[in-house]
Amino acid sequence: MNIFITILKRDLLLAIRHRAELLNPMLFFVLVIVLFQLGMRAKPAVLVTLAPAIVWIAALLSALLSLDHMFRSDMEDGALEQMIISTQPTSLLVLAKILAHWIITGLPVTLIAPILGLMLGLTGDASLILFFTLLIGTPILSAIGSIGVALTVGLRRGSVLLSILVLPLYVPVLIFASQTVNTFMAGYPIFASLSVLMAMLVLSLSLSPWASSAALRMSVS
Amino acid sequence: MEIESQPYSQAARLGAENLCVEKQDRWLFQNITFQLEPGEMLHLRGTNGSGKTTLLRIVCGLTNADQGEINWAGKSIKQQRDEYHSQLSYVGHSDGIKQDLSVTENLKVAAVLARGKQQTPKPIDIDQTLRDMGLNKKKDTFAHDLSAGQRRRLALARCLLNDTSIWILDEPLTALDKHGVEIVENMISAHLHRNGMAIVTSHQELTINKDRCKDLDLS
Amino acid sequence: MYRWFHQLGSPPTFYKWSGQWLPWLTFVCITLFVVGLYGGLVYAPADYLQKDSFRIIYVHVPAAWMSMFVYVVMAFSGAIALIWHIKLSEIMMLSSASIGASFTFIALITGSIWGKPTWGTWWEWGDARLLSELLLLFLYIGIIGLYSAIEDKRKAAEAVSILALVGIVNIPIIHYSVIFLNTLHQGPTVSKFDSPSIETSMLIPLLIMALAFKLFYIIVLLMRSRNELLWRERRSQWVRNIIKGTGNV
Amino acid sequence: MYEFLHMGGYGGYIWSAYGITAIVLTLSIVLPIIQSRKNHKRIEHMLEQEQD
Repeated sequence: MNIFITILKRDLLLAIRHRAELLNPMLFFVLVIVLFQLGMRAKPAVLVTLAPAIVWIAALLSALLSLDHMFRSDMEDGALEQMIISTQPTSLLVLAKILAHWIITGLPVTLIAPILGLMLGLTGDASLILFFTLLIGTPILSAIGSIGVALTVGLRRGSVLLSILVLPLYVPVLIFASQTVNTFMAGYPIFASLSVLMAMLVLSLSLSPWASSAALRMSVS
Repeated sequence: MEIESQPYSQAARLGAENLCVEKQDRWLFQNITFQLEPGEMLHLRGTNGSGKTTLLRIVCGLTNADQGEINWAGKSIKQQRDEYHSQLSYVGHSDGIKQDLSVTENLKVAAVLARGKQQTPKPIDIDQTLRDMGLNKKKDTFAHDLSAGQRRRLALARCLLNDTSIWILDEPLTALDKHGVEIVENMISAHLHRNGMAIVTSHQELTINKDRCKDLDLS
Repeated sequence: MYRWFHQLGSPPTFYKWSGQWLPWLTFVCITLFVVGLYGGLVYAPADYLQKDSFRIIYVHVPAAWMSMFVYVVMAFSGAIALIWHIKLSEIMMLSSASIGASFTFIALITGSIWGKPTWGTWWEWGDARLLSELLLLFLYIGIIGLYSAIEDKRKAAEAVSILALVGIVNIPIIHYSVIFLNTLHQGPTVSKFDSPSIETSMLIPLLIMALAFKLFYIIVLLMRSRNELLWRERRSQWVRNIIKGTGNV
Repeated sequence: MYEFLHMGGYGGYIWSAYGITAIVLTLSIVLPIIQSRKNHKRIEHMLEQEQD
């Protein structure tokens, strides 16, 4: 357990020392939403129905954008090799890195999402539900994304391939999360889709560290 | 420069049997076999691109050879991955130092990676290791403020701190000044004296007593 | 049984055995195709609702089944290669990727062509089957892209088998989330693919075509595996004999 | 024969679907054959190089 906290603290420390980079995911998230509004100039009634999808696609893209430096810097300065030949199970280290990535990118996006939801015309409760779906959903994005990053970290120009590998796997999260908010706005109970989202979270947090560590061992070899 | 001198408890024979690695349609090297007894050092020589680094990474278990086996204490390392890695320290070309962490922070993370279960090493261990490596004045400076030679010594300090019986060092003397080279040579011979083993690649000659030193030329 | 499997595993025997089987397989496959096409296009009566446009199912449905089947075979042989390092199953996995992608592509195109007369649109977002077929195509593209992006082919094969395993876990999730999305819109659409409750005279050609597609897959798989095997073992003696000896396929 | 081609007004859809399928399938058969010939030539070339 000690190793998990050490790697987590180390990654957060490294992120804080690059304070400027911390803002990138949030700025990108807000910018994408603003672009949607400018692009559509839709009537408020239409905008509200699209709001969950817009916010979620923006969150998904900002997670995808910042996935790359989850392992990239460790790969370059040899820290990844040290992790793999350490006695600690690599999947525990990967889980720590996934959590660190979520705290750095997923959490800030989730925190400011309700405000943007209100901006797009969502009611207070709908924004709250949006916040919950993001709170549950963004860790899934980091977990699944870690598999794609681990597979492509060895490549010099892997980023386009990364999005082709990862986006199809993001589809279920996007569907269930934005549908949860839509069904809430339509007044139906949302327990079903929310629990499916929780199930996805548990599944991705338990399976993806194994797959990512196998992929890392391959990329480093 | 006093280094604890009791021998490593888990030192055991490390050997390789006819390792072969293929690289783009030709053999990088074929049928490499060597045996290393506790207390001995293998000096790996060879021209650039003759596969020295690949061989080191195979011994570390980072890469798999196309054919052949590495065995430690009589068993293949693939079956005893964790015990083998608990006895191994590897310093490669990219030395695994995070530029934005301070010297002590880097060593703390490296120590937890190696020890894991027990707590992080007591501060005096870190100070002792830094004093041995001549870095004690640089305790809290960031790694990116260190010179290349100091960074190299910081990477090598990991081997001392983690107290592992097998050292795999890839060009440990690069970027080191005369004083640095002397520190590293004393460190290695003390390590061999404690029944430790080392596999080293280096273009410069290492003044280590000859009877403990084996040679292997890949080119 | 194990001895046969182990013996098959050795490249020269696999090469010889597959060489003998290929002509027969091709012959049977061609006859199945001819019979299936005749059955589907001529013999089967026109559907009372969709009239003749339903005949596209004789190509669309087998391709859709095969696209899923090939992915499962790919992931399965990838897992074997990852765990037991059996070289032949690694080759089988790699040879299945492109044929699986082409089946998915066929299923997609014929599906949308069929959508036009029946639903009036080239692309029906509501249709769960077509959507998951599209995402399956992206999974295949990811696998082929990843394999070509990594230079060291042994590492690339390992990466592909990991991705295939991740994909196999995600396919049911993607499929049911698309159906979930679909049922929200307009209730359970009468999916034209639900299990063949259609008359036997329409059903038999469909099964023949499905068998023909399966055989076609096996033929292409064997051919690609033989090429890959020959190239990987090019310095070994048995390849030299083959090249010097017969010099043909 | 015309009746067969006309397919009750859906000829265009049916034959385009079957046409694309035929193209993709023949392509998947022809490519491995070409690759096999290419492999044979490359290996023969390699063997000759080794002799002289």
